This record gives sequence, C-alpha cells and structure tokens, in this order.
Amino acid sequence: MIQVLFFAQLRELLDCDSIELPAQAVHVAGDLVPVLVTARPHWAEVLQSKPWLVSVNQTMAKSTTGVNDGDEVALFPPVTGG
Amino acid sequence: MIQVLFFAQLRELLDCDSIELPAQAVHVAGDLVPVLVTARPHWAEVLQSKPWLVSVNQTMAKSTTGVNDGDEVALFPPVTGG
Amino acid sequence: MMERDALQDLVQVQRDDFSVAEHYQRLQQAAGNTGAVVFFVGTVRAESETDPVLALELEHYPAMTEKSLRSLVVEARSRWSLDAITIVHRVGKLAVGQQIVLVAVSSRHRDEAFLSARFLMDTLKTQAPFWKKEHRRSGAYWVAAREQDDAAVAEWRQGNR
Amino acid sequence: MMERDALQDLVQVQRDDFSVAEHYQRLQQAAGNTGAVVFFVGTVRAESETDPVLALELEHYPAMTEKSLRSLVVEARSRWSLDAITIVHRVGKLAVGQQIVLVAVSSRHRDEAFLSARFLMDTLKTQAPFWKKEHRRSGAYWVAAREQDDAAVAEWRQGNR
Repeated sequence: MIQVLFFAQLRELLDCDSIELPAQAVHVAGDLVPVLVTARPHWAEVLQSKPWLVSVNQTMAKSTTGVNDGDEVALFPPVTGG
Repeated sequence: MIQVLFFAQLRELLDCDSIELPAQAVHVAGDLVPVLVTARPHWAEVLQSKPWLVSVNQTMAKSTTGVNDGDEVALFPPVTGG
Repeated sequence: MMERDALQDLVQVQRDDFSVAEHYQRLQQAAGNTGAVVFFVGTVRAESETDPVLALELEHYPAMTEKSLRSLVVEARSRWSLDAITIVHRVGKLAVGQQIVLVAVSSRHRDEAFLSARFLMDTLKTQAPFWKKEHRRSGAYWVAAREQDDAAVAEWRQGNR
Repeated sequence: MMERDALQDLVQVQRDDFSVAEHYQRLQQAAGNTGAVVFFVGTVRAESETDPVLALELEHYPAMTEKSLRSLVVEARSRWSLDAITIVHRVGKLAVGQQIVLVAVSSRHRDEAFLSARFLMDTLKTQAPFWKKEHRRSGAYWVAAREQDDAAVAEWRQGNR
C-alpha cells in the first residue's frame, strides 16, 4: 500500500488527512492525481483545480519520481513558511 | 587658522596629534600636503609616501574640496572599522 | 524535536517561543566567536489596517520539516565556508508581533554570513513544508505563495544572487 | 555619545560592550515588530595560529564618527523602506572574541532588511573613521584596508549589489 497525506488548504478542501492506495496503480508521482480521481470521483474538481506539490518519502518530487510499495506520499499547496 | 588633525598610523609616524596652519595658504584639501611639507620639511617622506585620506569639517573630502578659515581638517589612512 | 547536522548546527521546529539572546550565545559558542554573525528573525505582521491579521496558524508536515531544513543547511555549507548555523521555526497559532522564524549563521567573513543567511531564508520559504493561515476579523485565509519567492530561489540556482 | 536620527534609529560609539539581547528588544519595540529583522555582529578574530591576534585597538575620530554613521543611516533610508536601524561600534582595546560592531535593521520585508544591513556594514567599513591596530605576540600592526571592501562599496554605488 501507499500512504497518501494531504496538508493545509488541500486537506481542508478534501476534508481528509490521509488515505491508502494500492501500490500497483501508482508507478510515478504523476500517477497520483488520476488514481485518486478514479478512487474518489467527487475529489476530481479540487484535485484538478491546481498543480499541487508532491513529496515522496518526505522529499519534494517531480511527476516522474518513482513511487514504490510502502512509500509515504504527500500532496499539498505551495509552501508559505518563514 | 586651520586646525589639522592626524589619526592612526599617520599620527604615529608624524608623532603628532594636530597642528594649526595659517588659513591663507590652504584653499582646497589638495593644498594640505604641500603646505604641510613646506612648514615641516622632515614630514615630507611620510606625507608623500601614500595618498592619505582627507576630511574637511568631519566629512570625507576630495582634493578639490574648499577649505576656509576656522575649518577642521584631518589626514588619515584608509579606514578599517567594522 | 531537535536535530544536529554538523555539531555546530541546530535545526529545531517547535510550538514554543524562542530566545534570540540564547540562540545568539549558543551560536557564538558553537562557532568559537569566528568573526561575523548574521541573524534573521521574522515576526507576525498585521498586514492591513482595515482587516488586520489577528493571528497566524502555522501547519507543517512533521515527518518532512526538519529533513527539508537539514538539507538546506547542507546546501548552504556546500556553497560557503560557515562555522555554525541555527534554524528555528515555530508552528501552531501565533499572535501578531510574535516571532515565527530564526535563521542565524556564523562565518569568518561577513559576506558569507550575509549571503548564506539570505539563502537559507529564501529557500526555506519555498521548500520547507510550512503553510500559513491568517486569522482576520473577516475570516480565516490560507496565505498564497508569492511568485517573487520562487524567483529568488531560481536566482540562487542560477548563481545570480 | 548617543544620537538619534529618526526616532526609531540609534547610532552609538562606545568603549563598553553591548548586549545583543537588549538591542534586539529596543529595535523590535521601536519598529513595532514589523516583520523582518536582520542583525549583524562582528567580533575580534585571532586570524593566525602561529602569531595570533591577542587584542585589537580601535582608534576613531570622535567628532566625525557618529556624523559619518548617521549619514550612512540616512543613505540606507533613502534606498529602502526601513522601520528602525541600530548601529553600535566599540572603540578602545578589545580582546579576541569580543564584540566590535552591531548593525541591525527592521523592515516589513526580508529582502530590504538583508540588503540594508549588508549595505551599512559595507559602507561603514570604508567610510566611517575607525582604525584597527592588532596586538600580536610579535608586535603591534595597523590593519591595512582591503581592496575588496572598496570594491563592495563601488558595487552599491553602481547598483550591482
């Protein structure tokens, strides 16, 4: 399984902290949004409204970054700390 | 009269904190070294060894900056604070 | 939640306030008073007079935050010769005027201290997983990322800062 | 020997040590916690292991020193939007590790705080009438001005920093 976490505005819009996805559907970070939309069609509008950032195992990822079984993945808006 | 102050290495090399010069000899800051050399020939070597900085009334001056009776002028090496 | 990189470095994410005086002392001791120290402190601003920010809520991604800050410290050390680095970032709800973040660097030379402290703040703003929500009288709003913050990091990457 | 420019600004030349904590507090209060504070502190370095600096003697031109520092403050305010500025510079004999100079700026935005603090240090180094004499085991030596310090100021004047 792949653990998917949501943060900040995205967490609020989906009203969800995290979900699990079967590992076989997700090969790279760019697969996440389409797989999530298939799993939760009512999230389509929010997930496709902006290019959310993705991290894989707590490191910023590109859409081509590989995702493996057991990984922790997160989706979130651009960061605004400091 | 014009009050001439010396600081740091220049003060040590001349072994002098300050002297007074008659105002009529000095029109601009660039006159200072030649006038001082005339007044104190044994200072010639030190005064002509480097381009010392000049201030007029506590403001950094160029060689063309005017000098008037009653002004306070200073000669010193490049500054090294901070 | 404390992690050390080089023994001289301190990266900390915390709910409580921090003491600039204590961190200044720690940094100087860790670095051996090496010549130049630059400190940056960011505080919560009211922003607007008509609808002022009353408080700021800082969310973060705990498992990732310190990891990402430590990687910025490693990158700063690869760019400049630095003696000690401190990054402290608060999370939770902060009132106007409260301290949010501290970045401090000690180096033998002032240019390196200034550049690296600015680099750490610029990259922290766009790469560390913190999110700000403003609580104003009229409601609560997530802060939008600023394009000039991304531009600043691009300039560092291209060697133009 | 204390002079204020804007009411928020403090320019001070003194023999005694200064407290970073107290000056941080004063600056934040004077500025009204406006968002970004950058502090620079310079300390006496040993420089060499074989013939270390034991102490630094700082001479200045008392009638000119604060006047020149105040003019740098005025120039910084003309370049950036700043809320409060502090410059403290010590004179007299200072042991290795002791604090020499503090430059601190508060601004609404971090870029302006970083730039103005660096500008003040760069210009102070080449324009304020201080001279350093190093006391080493082998003797006492006047510190030579560094060409790169003049180059830094030239870059500011040309708008390249």
